[in-house]
Amino acid sequence: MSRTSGLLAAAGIDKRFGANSVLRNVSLSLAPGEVHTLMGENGAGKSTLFRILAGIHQPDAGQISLDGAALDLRNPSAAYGHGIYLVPQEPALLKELSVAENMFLGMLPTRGRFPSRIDWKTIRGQAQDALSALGLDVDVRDDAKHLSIAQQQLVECAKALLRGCRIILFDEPTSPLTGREVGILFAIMRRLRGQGCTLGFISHRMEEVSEISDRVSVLRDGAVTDEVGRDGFDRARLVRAMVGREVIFDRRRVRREAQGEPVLSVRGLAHAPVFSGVDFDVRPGEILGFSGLIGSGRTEIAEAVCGLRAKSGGSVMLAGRDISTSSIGDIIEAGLVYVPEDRARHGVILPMSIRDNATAGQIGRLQRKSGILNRGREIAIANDTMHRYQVRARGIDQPAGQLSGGNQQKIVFGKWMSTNPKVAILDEPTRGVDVGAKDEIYRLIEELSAQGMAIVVISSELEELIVLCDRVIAIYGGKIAAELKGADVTAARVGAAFLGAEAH
Amino acid sequence: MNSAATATSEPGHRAKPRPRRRELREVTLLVATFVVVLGVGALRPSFMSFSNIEFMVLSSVVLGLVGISQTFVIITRGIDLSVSAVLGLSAMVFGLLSTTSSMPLWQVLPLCMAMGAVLGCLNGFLVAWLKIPPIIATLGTYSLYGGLTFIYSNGLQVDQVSPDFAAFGNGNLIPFLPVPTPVLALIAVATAAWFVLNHMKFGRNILAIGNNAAAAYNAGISVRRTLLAVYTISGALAAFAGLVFVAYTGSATATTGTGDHVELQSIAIALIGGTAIAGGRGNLAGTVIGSVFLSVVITALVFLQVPAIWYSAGEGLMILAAVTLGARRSSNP
Amino acid sequence: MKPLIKMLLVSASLGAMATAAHAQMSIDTSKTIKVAMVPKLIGLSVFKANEQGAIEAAKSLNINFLYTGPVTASAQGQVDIINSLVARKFDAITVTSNNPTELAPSLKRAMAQGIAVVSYDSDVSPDARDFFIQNTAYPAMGKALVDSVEAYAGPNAQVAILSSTPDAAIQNAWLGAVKTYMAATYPNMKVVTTQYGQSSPSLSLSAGLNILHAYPQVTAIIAPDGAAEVGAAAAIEKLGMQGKVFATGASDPNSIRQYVKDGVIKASPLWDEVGEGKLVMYVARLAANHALKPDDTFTVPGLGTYTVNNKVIIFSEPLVFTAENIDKYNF
Amino acid sequence: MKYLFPRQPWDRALVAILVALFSGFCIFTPGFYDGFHGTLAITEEFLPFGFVALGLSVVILTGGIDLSVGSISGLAAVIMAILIKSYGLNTWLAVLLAIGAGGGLGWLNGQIITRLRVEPLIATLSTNFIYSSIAIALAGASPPYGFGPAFGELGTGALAGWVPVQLVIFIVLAIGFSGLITRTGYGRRLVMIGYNRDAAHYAGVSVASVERRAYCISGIMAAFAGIVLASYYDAVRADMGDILLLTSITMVVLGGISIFGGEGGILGVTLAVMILGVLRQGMLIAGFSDMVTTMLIGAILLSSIAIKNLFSSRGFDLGSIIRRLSSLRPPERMAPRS
Repeated sequence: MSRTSGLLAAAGIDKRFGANSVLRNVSLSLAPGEVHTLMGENGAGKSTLFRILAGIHQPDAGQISLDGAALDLRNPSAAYGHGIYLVPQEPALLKELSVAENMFLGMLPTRGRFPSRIDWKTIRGQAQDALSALGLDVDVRDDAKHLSIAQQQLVECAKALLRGCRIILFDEPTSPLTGREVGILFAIMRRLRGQGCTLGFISHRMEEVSEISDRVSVLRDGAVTDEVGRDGFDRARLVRAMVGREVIFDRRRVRREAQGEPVLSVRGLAHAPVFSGVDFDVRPGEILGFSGLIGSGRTEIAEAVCGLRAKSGGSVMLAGRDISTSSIGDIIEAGLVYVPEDRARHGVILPMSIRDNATAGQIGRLQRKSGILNRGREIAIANDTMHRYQVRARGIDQPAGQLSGGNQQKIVFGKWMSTNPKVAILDEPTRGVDVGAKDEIYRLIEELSAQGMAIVVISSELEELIVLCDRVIAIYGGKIAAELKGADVTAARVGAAFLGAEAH
Repeated sequence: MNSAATATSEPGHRAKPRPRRRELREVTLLVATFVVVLGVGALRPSFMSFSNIEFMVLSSVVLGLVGISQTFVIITRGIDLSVSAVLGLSAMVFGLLSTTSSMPLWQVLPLCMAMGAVLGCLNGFLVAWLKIPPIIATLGTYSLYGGLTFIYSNGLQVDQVSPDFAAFGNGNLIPFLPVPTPVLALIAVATAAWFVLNHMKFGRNILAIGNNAAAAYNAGISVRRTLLAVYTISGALAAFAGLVFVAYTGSATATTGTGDHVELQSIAIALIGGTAIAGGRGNLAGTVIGSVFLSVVITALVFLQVPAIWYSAGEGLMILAAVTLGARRSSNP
Repeated sequence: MKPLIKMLLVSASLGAMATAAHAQMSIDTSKTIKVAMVPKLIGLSVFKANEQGAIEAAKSLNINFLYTGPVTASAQGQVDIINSLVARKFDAITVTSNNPTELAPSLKRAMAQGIAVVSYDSDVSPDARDFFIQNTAYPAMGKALVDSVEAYAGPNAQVAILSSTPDAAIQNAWLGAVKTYMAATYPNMKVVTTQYGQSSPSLSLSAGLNILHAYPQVTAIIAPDGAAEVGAAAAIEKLGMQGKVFATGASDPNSIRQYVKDGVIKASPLWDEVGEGKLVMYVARLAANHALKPDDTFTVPGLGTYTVNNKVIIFSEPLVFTAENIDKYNF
Repeated sequence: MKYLFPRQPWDRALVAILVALFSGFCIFTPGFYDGFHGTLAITEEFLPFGFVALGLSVVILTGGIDLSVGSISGLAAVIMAILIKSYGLNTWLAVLLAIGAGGGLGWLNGQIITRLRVEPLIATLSTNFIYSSIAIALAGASPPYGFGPAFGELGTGALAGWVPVQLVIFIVLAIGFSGLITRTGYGRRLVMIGYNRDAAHYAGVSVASVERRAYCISGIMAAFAGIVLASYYDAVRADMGDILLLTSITMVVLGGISIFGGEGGILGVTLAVMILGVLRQGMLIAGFSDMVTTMLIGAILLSSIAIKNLFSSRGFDLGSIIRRLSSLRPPERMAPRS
């Protein structure tokens, strides 16, 4: 652990991926004992910059230096050698291997000469100690596949410390975490900072940024647009630096008490042990919030309602029709859609064109009797999506993978909305989305609701639920723990539902 | 499919200590083997005779050796279809050298294994450097190496091998211990493979790559070199299996190995043994017992007077059963 | 013992007759012709022995000789090769077929283009070749196999059959002859099982061992296939059952020499593959010269006089290899 | 018809290779060019591989594989032969039933893969063993042969005396498959599954049913290839399909269909069928032995994928070739995202 002070600096970094210029002449320096946050819109190049600092990517131009000495980071292990460690957004622990082995991956200690055996005892002991030091109570002999994402992130922190790394970069660690988990992570970050570590941090959440950061740098379109110290934090200024314009975001929707027959009605939905006894209704024009921790069963419930996941019991009625046993295709056809939270895995098919992606939810309708697709309608739908959601692209035949994350998200949104659903379930619609795009998405949701669509928003962000929803259902342990409506939907009450749920 | 959403415990404390699921496929297989031996033995007592049991074990050695290297390759999410061609070439080289030259066993053996290693190395290069999917890369080299065997043999075949070679294939290495040398060789190789996989860095790197090659690379493991080594070992072991084959049977033709579909059978026993085709997890003991099990079942079919044409169907059903049973057990989160 | 001795005498006298024959036909060898020999597959020594004889004969017959075949015993592979030979304008194609019917269309096409087609060893459909050289008459082979079993395992022998594949034409013809002759001559002899070695040494050995384990009453194995006979003999030797179980079959002497000397195989009928290769070239030359009629006789120097009977030429009576004579043959 | 013209660089490269090969053989190999009809008739020797390759393409587009095509074609041919010879069925009815049987066997593959959730590689490896056992059992000691001249036209006949029937059928089927994949809803779903099965599932595609149909199509094409072979040889054998698998996979992969699914098209496969067929027949006529040809096909398979991997999505210009060859770092696959 006898490291240098650890001033990590990048100067004049350029990076291109194929035809995409991701970083242009970016300079950044991370000082020891500070938490330096990187903010920016999707596609601004934040992750790429961190990956370059961690040796995963190599810059096309520019220089990285540590305490003034130039570094050649040709691969991640070179970075470890200099004490630099990147905690990825989605920790890549090896599922079938034990936690202890994961922590020592690539540096397993051995004993004996030839054949030198792996020293499992030391590994287990040191791994357990390192986790205990971070306050994580996990059996290190357990397979990594049994850990939650939050646990995995803490294991990643412990990995960094085990490698003697004093410069730890966190690539958007908090987006999959709940508030309580974020608290634990921040406590650990503070402790590391106190020990003189250099910490890099990426986040979209303004509260988190102001809570933890000592310094913030803002990236826009691959270039640094602003850098502020702790005393200069100003929400409006940071947002302006990110999006390049003023954004008003303390907007609040007029809450309505939707009337009329429920368009979606769920009774006794169950799939032990994940969730059970789930009853709820949604009415046309209503925005219903689903709050809950990751792992509370909210995503599973939504997927079961939409036919994406098996259920052991219960009924789902859509506009008076029983769809509990229908296939996903039929459910979409009947007017219920689920917009998944994991865009890259479930939402967009990167190598396919915008046209193919935008029409992917309604292939059945585009088919003529002969089975041949109606090309004209496909083009019309794709153009309409491009236009309505203001997708920035060369044309509808451009592969979706060439677009920025925000534009991909718009196509995902448009893909399901163009099927003209009666009910839409949006799972974390703003996850990993920057402030400017968030605002646009809120506006879209309200617009659709005003047109009479029933919308369910699943979110772990308190603010989002309060800004958007007419009614909020709190899910805990696979059950509906509380329901709030009308004037009850306040920060205090929704927050209490979280806390109340946790008290169980 | 939805693994991202299945994490249910919170940080800081574990809801319940999870029972650590370890499927003990090798135990299941061992029990199944005994059941078959006892069951068929009850109907046909000669099935349980020492010589028949020795034969069943002995006839699984060649496949077992190839199965071990195939297990390593499958752990890396790969597959090696060229093993049968390497086996055939090595059998031919070994057999012809033993009859046409006066090279002693201890010279021919390393020579053949080195040749197998070189051929395996080419596979590794194709997979690790040129990024050719393993199934395609080894399909291509299967044709190439098979062709080499024909060119090398030039239409000749091996009908018998010199006595010391034959002794290697049939004799007992240790006097008074009634275990034939090939079985000892298999036990030695299997033990070494187990040690490498569980107690050496190289073995753990193989597992790490099978789990997530990108993460392994980021952790400083040289993915390409490890893959190269795995395919090289696969080639060397296949060549060794070829030697055992010739020494045991005393014969080799240009279609040895490829004609017997050793590549498919070695994959089959690895899967029967509980190795996951998706990589990251391997069961060496299962592979070895799987090869014995396969040989026992096929022999049992003979004893039960099932017509010979149905043996391969039995093999197919067995693979299906093994794989579906495995899927049942591991599909629970 | 009797039938075997008789048989040996017959084959010996046949050889004597051949050398005594003088009537020699003059063969027109003025023009060089291209003749191909297509075995079932390349890489088997029995076919290699044919090639050895053919090469010798080709020199004296002014034949431009080519030996080519598929790498696996597939009819499709042979068809591809035959088609290419047709395109390359060969004068004669000689072939031992993996399947009598699958080769027929392409051979007929060859004949339509004036190419002489001679089949040997395994026949094709009669309308798809000019002449067929049969190794040895099927009944004779069946008789030789059964007689060698009777000679060493007695008339009450329990016989196991180890063949190549269920649909191997020539093996099935021999086995048919074996069963007919057995039923007629030794009613107490019984076939207890039929297994297949797929012409693979390892599978044949496994099948042989399986037979010996699963059918302890077996006293003789008839394995009318090169790999199968070796497998059966190796299995008997491995289990130390020399003298209790006898193997016989159809394999070249080099493959079984060791087993014949060890006494596992006492007598194994085949024919002189090298001589057969010579005869194939002679018939190919004659057919290409249009000098042979469907029913005819001709003489080959060093081999003897042959009768063509409805386009079929029988090469010889079975040649039975025993410990005494096997060292005279090297193929 | 505009979409039939090769637009992908890979397809263009294949066209160039085909033209070069064909003209090379015509010029340098005596006997290869045998009049217009004679040269066209060469296609009869390899189009059964092409039929299998078309069906396999569909399966490989979903990211799967079908190792049982060989035994399906053998079994289907045996079934047809038995229906004709032992049950005296009308030839064409027997053909239809055999193709149906092939579809059924493929459907069974699909059931095993989707219902029992067995990897396609393993599932079809197992059924390959099972189907071939059944075929051998049905075929018996002397498989039937001789199905009459009308049936023989399928494998060896020529329309108007000069265009082989097989070639006509192949072209029709290739156009049909191309349309199926690029123009129909089924094809769109197929490609979606190949690229990203989860996303296809979330978009309402019934992944399992699309896959089942893919294996069914593969089985039908394999059975058809078996029947064409039966017609060509006027005989059947249980193992007559064994040689189909490796070459057909090579054709599909050389044709540019990614073994991981999603990417590629039928035009490339059609070209690859022609290239490998012409190459094999040309080499044989040029006097190369069977094994050299087999080795060469293996080498082509390897080099084509290696070339594709080295230069994929980077065009074929010299600069990129040098860059790729000089850099030994693993390609950065991850798209930039922050």
